[in-house]
Amino acid sequence: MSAGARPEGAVDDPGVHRALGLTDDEAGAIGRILGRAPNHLELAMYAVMWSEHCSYKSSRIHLRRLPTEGPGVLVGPGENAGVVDAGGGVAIALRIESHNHPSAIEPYQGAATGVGGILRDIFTMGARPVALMDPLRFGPLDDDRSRWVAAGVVAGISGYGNAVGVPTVGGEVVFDGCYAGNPLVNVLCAGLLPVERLVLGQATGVGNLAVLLGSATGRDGIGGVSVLASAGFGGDAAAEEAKRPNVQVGDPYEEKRLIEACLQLLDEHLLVGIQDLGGAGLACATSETASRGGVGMDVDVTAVHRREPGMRAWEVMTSESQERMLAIVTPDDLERLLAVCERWEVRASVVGRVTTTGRLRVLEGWGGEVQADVPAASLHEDAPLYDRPRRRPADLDRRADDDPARLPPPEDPGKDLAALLLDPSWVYRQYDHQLFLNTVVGPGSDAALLRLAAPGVPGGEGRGFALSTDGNGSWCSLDPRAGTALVVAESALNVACVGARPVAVVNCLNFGNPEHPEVMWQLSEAVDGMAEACRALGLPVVGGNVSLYNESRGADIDPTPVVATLGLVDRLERRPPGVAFAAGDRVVLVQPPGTRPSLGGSLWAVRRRGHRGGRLSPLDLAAHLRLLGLVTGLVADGLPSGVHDVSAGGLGVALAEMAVGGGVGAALAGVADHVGLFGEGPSRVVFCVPPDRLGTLTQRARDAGMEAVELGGGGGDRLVLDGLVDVAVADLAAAARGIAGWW
Amino acid sequence: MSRFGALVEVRLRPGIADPAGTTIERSLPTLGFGDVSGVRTGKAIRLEVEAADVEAARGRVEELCRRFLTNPVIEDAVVTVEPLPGTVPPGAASPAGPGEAPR
Amino acid sequence: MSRFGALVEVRLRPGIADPAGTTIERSLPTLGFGDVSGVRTGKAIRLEVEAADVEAARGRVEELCRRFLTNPVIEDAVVTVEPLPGTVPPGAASPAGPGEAPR
Amino acid sequence: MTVTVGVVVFPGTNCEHDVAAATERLGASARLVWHADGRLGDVDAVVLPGGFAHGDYLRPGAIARFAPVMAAVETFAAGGGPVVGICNGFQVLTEAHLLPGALQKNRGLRFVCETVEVEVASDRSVLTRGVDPGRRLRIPINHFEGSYTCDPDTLAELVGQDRIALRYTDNPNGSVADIAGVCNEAGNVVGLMPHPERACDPLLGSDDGLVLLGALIASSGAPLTGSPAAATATA
Ligand SMILES: Nc1ncnc2c1ncn2[C@@H]1O[C@H](COP(=O)(O)OP(=O)(O)O)[C@@H](O)[C@H]1O
Ligand SMILES: [Mg+2]
Repeated sequence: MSAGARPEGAVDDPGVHRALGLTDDEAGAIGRILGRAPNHLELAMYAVMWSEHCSYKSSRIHLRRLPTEGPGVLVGPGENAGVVDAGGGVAIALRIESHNHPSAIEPYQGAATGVGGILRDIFTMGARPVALMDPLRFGPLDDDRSRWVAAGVVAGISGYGNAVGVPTVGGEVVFDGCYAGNPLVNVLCAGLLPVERLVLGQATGVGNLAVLLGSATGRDGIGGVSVLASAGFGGDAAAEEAKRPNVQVGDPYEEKRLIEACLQLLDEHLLVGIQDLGGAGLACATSETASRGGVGMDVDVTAVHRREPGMRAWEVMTSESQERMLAIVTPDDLERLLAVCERWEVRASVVGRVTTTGRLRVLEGWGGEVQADVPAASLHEDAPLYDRPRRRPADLDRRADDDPARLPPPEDPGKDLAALLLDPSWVYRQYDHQLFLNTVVGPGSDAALLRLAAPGVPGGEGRGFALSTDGNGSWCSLDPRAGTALVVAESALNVACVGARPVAVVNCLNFGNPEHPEVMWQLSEAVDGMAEACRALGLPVVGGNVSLYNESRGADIDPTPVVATLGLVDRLERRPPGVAFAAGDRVVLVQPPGTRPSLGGSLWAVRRRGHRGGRLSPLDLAAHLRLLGLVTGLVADGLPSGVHDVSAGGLGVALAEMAVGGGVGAALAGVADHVGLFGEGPSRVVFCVPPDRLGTLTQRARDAGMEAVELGGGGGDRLVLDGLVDVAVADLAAAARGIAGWW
Repeated sequence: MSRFGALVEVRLRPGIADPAGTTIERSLPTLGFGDVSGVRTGKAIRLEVEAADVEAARGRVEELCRRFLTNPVIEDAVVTVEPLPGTVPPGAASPAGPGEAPR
Repeated sequence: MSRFGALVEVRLRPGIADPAGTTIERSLPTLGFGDVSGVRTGKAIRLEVEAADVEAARGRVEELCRRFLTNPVIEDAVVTVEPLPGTVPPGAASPAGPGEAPR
Repeated sequence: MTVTVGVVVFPGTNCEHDVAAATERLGASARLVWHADGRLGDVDAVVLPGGFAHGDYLRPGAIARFAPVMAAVETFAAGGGPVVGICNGFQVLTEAHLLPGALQKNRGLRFVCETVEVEVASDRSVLTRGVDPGRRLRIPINHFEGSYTCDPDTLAELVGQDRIALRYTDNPNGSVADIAGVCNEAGNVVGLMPHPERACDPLLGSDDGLVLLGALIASSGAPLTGSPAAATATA
């Protein structure tokens, strides 16, 4: 053994670390950690591990303010996925990620590999992935490039998600000019596991082996995380060209076999630990498992099965080739592990050994030359932490004072209403949303509702879980703090609308360039808004992801925190009512007394008038919490015949969606003007209820401190709002579907 | 103006993973084709173009590749162009007959 | 035994609908390629084969096409084979370099 | 005697548990059969479920048809045993030449997942035996390559021999003659693109699939004497 041998080839040219994206200070810190100048391989490993994407160096100090604990939380942020106890021995693993930058340059593969990555985060925890969601944001579809991006992203999610065999049960599609140069492709995955199968990505047991499973390693995305996720798009053709080789190609078939092989390995108790390879590849997976286990690891780079000849050690260690996992196994179990892998046609190579040293050493063959030797934990724990300057945008007060209520009212509110509808079925029709026979409510409603069941996961019989993803850049750009709180409130309410009790959230913080003080201010405010709302609503944040540098040509996107809420259903006996009117039933708006919707940041103001000013409607979190309980209870008890929360587009859009959803119109009154029609604000739900249950519903609403405003009755084939709107339901449906014509 | 037939082979750029090719290759030994290796998959697109001469035709097809048929991030294209003998009857499948390669 | 490079063009048989080709063709005029027509899409598969001579290599590849690479209900194939210069390093992407067409 | 349904699993198959659950709901017992096994074991019917065997690379079903289990399936089918291919399983059966025709990309060039209406067009298949022709069922489809294609002679034969088991009432993918499912001459081998197992529980929106899977289980349990399948099989 060459223990004690020192890696050769110290780099003393500052050009090298700068090219790798490390600042001079960061390079200096590395030198101090090692007590010597790092060589190229070591620098490359620190560069990817200390990149914004892997280290959260700009956001970490803020994320600490989020509430992360709660009675059901088995695993909070910091692991591959959050895990929530669903009772009965079943747990739910949840995680959301962004793949914004890769999707901007190769939409299909960018989105596809985003799906692949999030799935690995879930089955790394020992969970079987059972549901995907895809909150998406693009530029307007009348732009050729946005259309190309949108169509490619949807095809990529469809191509990967369907083939890997995990249903995509919901998501979002939003079009706004601020995303034209930098689309947002977020992907959420939920998985189910028997609680006792929960594993954490750690290596323990000196002498245990690290086995690399899955695809051969190529030069895919070398330095991808630092290059792609940690820099915006300059609009400079040469720079974009230079990023191109970083695009990776996904292989859902490999991933499917990996899922089955890993779950079988876990069921047969053959693993000490397991970790997916994501950003920063082997460098990350080996150092992370070692440092979590408080051990060291020797890695033989020559043992890594490769796709390309002539790869250098630093390329092997930082490659982001997809569909790979690192399993930690005792030497005694190796043979059985290899047998399971052979059955699933998954390649397996022993690439590492657990050591006592706490160091990550990269060797050229066992006993061969030491190529790198660094403290494993330093790649994570010693990553820099920045409190970047923050500044409230100078134009914010002016924008807040510019109230869109002063805009001239629409001449034909019905026409504006139709123009605001968007039927996303063009998107989700391309997704398998039914696999596993779990999908009680698929895409197209307020939230997805699934049975709490998966192959190999007993204990959830008769119960269910719900998921919703929500974001609103227009609100958050006017007031990131209040806007984010509104987004949390909406997401929880969506889940309640299918009869579920909201229990936890994960989030994806999509922001602009953190080197712009305004962006850091937005991020900080958003975190505070989320923390405040989650605390008040009893929703621990069990995981998240931060995507920065979402900008193009110097313009940052609107701050777009995306929140995903998990809800539980204790008795899943019937299908919830759905977004619909029923003929002959009463239509009732339930809200806290004194609710005042606002046109500030509303869909109507932004989309119909290009106006991005005003103030957001206030949120009373205590009232909202009572509303959540009320709605969950009413739906779970099967009282209403239709239900829909009021969100973007206001009451008008909510009513129109109910009309289109059930194919039944309504004759309604009580909406005074276009502010009442299109104004947005929290804590409002429209119910459709059989006349004989109206009294009960009204009483229960009052008991919860809400007012129940009877708007009229369902029936007919037109949506009529006395004095404002009179449109055929068929015309609304056609307008909503109009979007499909663009693709 | 004359008509030219073109074959565009859209390939994954060298170094880009080709899961389909890898999977096909892995299945070959069981089929008794252990002598076949290095499988890479791509698209073959045949089309006809109206142009003054072969070079102009090739230029048009290459432009089409760049702008539309490939994403240069992961793909490149090999273009072959040949003059078409006379008029091609509408609906004819492709300029070259079966077994005949474009030059 | 020598190594040969082969290009298999898998085409939809004449008369079999090609919605992908039709869709590309329909979008061409708006992209400024009204001079392009007759678009048909297929697959291009490159592979290497070990054989005694070109004819043997071609025979093997044609057999592979018949048994596996095409579905004769809807597809046929055009095979081109050429000797590979020297030994090809393992994992090399494809026999022909970029821009170079097989003959 | 409970009917035992063998559910074939290729690497990349993903509907095997769903098919097993649906058949078990109907009182049958389901057994997963691994593609690399050359034997089916003691089963009364075989289902090739949906998914993406071998990633659907090259063509859906093109690699799977060479799996060792397929020789056993062929023997089982030749003996008159009921064999049903759902979605990807249908694609495998056409590639294996157990059913005529081929499945091409959908006319719209996009994956389609939605519930469609199909009409039982013939009761000659093991999947529709005892079901009144003309009966309409709401069953989900979930495919990219589901546009059934065959040459005019084959189509004439399918029509002439009453072998079109199911037709779409509103063709979602461009299939010739609105074909959603076909069977072999004996009626014991059936392929269909819709997923009956996804429509076996009112909680999920429809239980029309029970009609088809129930027919399969009924024809698997009963001795096939006198049925067209047995007649051909013993001929
Ligand atoms: N990209 C997508 N993928 C899958 N489902 C989607 C997508 N976009 C929207 N949906 C579904 O369409 C429905 C309406 O979405 P949305 O209007 O965002 O709901 P809400 O306003 O209640 O949050 C939801 O069920 C959602 O899951
Ligand atoms: Mg909603």
